[in-house]
Amino acid sequence: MNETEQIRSKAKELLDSKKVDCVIGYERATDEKNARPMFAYNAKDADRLIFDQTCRHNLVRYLLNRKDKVTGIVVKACDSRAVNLLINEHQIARDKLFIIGVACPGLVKTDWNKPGDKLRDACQLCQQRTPVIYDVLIGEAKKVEPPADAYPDVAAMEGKSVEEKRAFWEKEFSRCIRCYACRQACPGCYCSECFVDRLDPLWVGIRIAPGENEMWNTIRAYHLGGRCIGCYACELVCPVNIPLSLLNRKLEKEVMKLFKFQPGLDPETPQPLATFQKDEKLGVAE
Amino acid sequence: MSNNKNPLLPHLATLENVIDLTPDVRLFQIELNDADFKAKFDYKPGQFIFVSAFGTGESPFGLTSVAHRKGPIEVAVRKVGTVTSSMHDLEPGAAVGVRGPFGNFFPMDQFKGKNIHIIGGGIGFAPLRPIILTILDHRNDYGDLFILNGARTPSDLVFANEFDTWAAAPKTRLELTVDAKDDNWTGRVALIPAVVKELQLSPANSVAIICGPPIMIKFTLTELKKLGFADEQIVTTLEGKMKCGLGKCARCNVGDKYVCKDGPVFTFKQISGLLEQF
Amino acid sequence: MSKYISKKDLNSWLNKVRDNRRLVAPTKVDDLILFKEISRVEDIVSDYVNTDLSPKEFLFPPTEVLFSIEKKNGGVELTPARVEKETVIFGMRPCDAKGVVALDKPFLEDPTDPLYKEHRDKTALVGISCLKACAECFCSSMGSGPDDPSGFDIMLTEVKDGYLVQVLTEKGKALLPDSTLSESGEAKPKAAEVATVPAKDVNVKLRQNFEDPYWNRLADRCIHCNMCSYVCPTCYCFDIRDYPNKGKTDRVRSWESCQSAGFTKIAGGHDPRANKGTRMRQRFAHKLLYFPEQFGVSHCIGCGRCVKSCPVNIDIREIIQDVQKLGAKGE
Amino acid sequence: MAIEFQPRIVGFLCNWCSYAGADMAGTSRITYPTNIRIIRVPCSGRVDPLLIVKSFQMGADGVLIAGCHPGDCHYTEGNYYARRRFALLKPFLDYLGIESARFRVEWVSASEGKRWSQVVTSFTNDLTKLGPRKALAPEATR
Repeated sequence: MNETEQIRSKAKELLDSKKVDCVIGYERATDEKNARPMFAYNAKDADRLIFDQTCRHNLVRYLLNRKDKVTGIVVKACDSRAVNLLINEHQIARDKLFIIGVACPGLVKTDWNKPGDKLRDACQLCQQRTPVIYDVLIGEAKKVEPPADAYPDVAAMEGKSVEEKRAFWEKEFSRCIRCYACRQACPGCYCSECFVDRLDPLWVGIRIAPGENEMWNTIRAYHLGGRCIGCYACELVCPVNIPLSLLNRKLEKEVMKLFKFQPGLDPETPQPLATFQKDEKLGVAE
Repeated sequence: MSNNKNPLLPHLATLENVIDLTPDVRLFQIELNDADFKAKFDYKPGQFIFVSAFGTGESPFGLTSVAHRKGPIEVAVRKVGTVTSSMHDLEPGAAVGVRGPFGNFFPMDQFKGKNIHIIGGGIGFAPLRPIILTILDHRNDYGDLFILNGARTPSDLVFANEFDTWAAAPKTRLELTVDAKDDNWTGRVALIPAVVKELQLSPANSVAIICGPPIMIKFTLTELKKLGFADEQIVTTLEGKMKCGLGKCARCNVGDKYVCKDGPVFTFKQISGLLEQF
Repeated sequence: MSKYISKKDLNSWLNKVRDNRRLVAPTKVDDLILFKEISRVEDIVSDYVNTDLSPKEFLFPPTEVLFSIEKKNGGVELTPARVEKETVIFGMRPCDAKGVVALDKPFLEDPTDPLYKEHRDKTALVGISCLKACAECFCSSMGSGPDDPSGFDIMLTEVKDGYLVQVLTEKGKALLPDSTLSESGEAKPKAAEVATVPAKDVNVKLRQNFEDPYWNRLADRCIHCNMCSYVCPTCYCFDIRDYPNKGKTDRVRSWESCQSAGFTKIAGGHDPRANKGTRMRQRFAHKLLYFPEQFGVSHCIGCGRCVKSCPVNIDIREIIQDVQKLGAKGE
Repeated sequence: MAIEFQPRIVGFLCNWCSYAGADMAGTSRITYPTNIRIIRVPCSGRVDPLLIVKSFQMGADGVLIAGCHPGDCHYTEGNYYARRRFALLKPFLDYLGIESARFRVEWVSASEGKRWSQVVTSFTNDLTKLGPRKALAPEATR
């Protein structure tokens, strides 16, 4: 039985036994080639559930709208780290979840109506294809030996001169139309009032202009420092293809270097910026 | 409708006077600078204007004065957001912007000869004051006038300085109520819907005009219906997030009606026909 | 016989336009095709079905100063913004021309928005008819068509090494006088095959089933970013706020979307449309019911951009079909 | 005479140590460059990255954060959190094209008036060498 059949039968079992109120998974999109999120409330819906290498959305974000209901959810390896993040931050309760973990075959770089077969850059660098938290595991991932350099793109960026960096980010951020899809797709972005919605003080105005765009993209990335679990949902939804993972992965690399911490591995370890050691040497004001 | 060629460009005006009505509500008296626009500037009870606090933005406020008294334009502003806070910092003599008048208005002609019940909650009472002033200035055109003004605390009752004149007016009855009293309050302590029920207002040849927080409108409506008021006998003025006042920015619609153009005054017959909740 | 212009003459005409006007045309930006101001005519792409974003930003910019406020000798002086440059938008598809016609309705209706009107008067729309359609196009079901010239000042139709030319307005004639055109007996090529999405009385059905739980189910999936309204050629909701700008203050108008959280929140916190399902319904009710009934023109032009860019595939074609089935017996 | 470039520095000083230190520099007549605009904050831990990035966006050439030495914090742990926060922010700003030399964190106690003036002087000199920072133009580019 392949992943799709196993997910369908598990979902029907959960829905028929009323163990969960609904199962969040993937179904075929209207371009007949890619996958899209779906909510199955009964066995009939569950027949539309699928799983393949175009199931790129991080569904964990939807759990934030269903905090009081028991929900079944299909998670890949990176998505499962988001579950740990939200449990660690007391946003969702473990007992309200039935997690259907799927060993991830690696996702393809796909576009609307143009499915690809080449693995996404993220998945090529991914070191961990098995979910870190689940109630049932479907499929079993082959061992992945970590690539020599986990951050080639970040290193390339760090090597640039100040002017080159300035010019690069100015060009990228000037395309931003501030639709905030990156915020809406991210499991870690759930503030009741985002700093861009604050009017008093007006941190970021409503102008869709370079100054405001730079403020938005910089602070959004920084607010995920030590929290971003690397699912690339933000980069995936950006309509103007801003390389947001280049920002997140720089912070990810620095957090690993400074605090030896990878977000989302378990729900107990406190995040780096939420704790400290009295006599640690971090190269600040020494 | 606004009669200058650029509908989003405000008319310059000067803040003549600022009167504190309650700890967080101020009455702003505004005079338009341009003489002939001022002469042509006519408005009816229920209409609203956009006031600009230059440097912060502009917001819609119900007009609380009446045109026929030829006095300054008056709006009562509660300090809740950025624009209202900037307005509260303004001193008399400051320059402000005015756009409008916008929206439809209370059908005063249809009210003629009828008993009028005015029920206002908190700052919601401000857009109803023009009805009172119009009735008092043309007393014989209208039947009995019943005014119920409610607020959270006694110091939150707006236009307290005019209660005596209203109470003393012919065929006029003024009732006040608060949610919570303070030490020297001797009057009624009850929610507005409860007062409406207690006073058994009669729907005969009557109209009821309600304005206030949506929750108050909802429960007062049920009480009035129980007393026999028909939907077309109940009138209210709705609030919506507005940015233009011209039906252009598509933000204040309730179903297929724009609060700024098709309202803000609606009878409940119209509201029950609306597609969406307000 | 119809008017004709060779590719060579067209290029020299475009160079002339670029010299004394702002020329905007589709060009490649990384792997996107966007309308951009053109400095070199060679950068204009020709092998594209449609651009990723619509030309709306050149008539109703994402951010625009309405007027500036200056404190002067005790008083305040307001200086409305003006549109200086003439612009030619080249390479538009017929559906985007319908988009501009729909955008004209709210802004040019009395009282006219003068800034939009100036953009409109000073911009010429030059389109190219569609010989190829993408899978998401459904313009012919929404009152437009792959070779429908209405809304353009000039429309070109590609033939062997040149274009058939239809000059439709005075503005078009002034831009491209007949003298520069020649005659051609070339037959008009067959327009693109476009998928159809039957949308008859979708507004009536929507009104009848307004409280149907369909919208809440649909909103489950939606992540409520503002993308559909920003890529849509006809969405026109906006926000207005003041900004300090070197001693003066600018009153700025920016795009806003009915999907953003605080869109209808009023002072004091009341928000009539806080529920996600109602926000979802507002988008499609405005597109398929309110606007057509208010302005008599479809507010969806079938360009398929929201279908392509929605991260969770909220597909307006699927919704039009679902809405028509709402309330059907045995559903 | 070409106007010599004067860097604009925004300084966030913690009220208990650094602000008192700067005060002491004043009372003991120790001079230091006036390029710094001092903003008093309760603790270095109060300084939100938003404040720093906003300062750069509004045209600051350099941002200085001064707080109590680790262990002296009036709120016992404010500067510990701040230390981690800025340790992560510094390389990130550099990555975005804001040279890390433009963002300095110093621990200055209430008695180190002299040291405070040296910090400001050296920071001003570094920034003068670095030259002005081209903040992105706020108005629309479309």
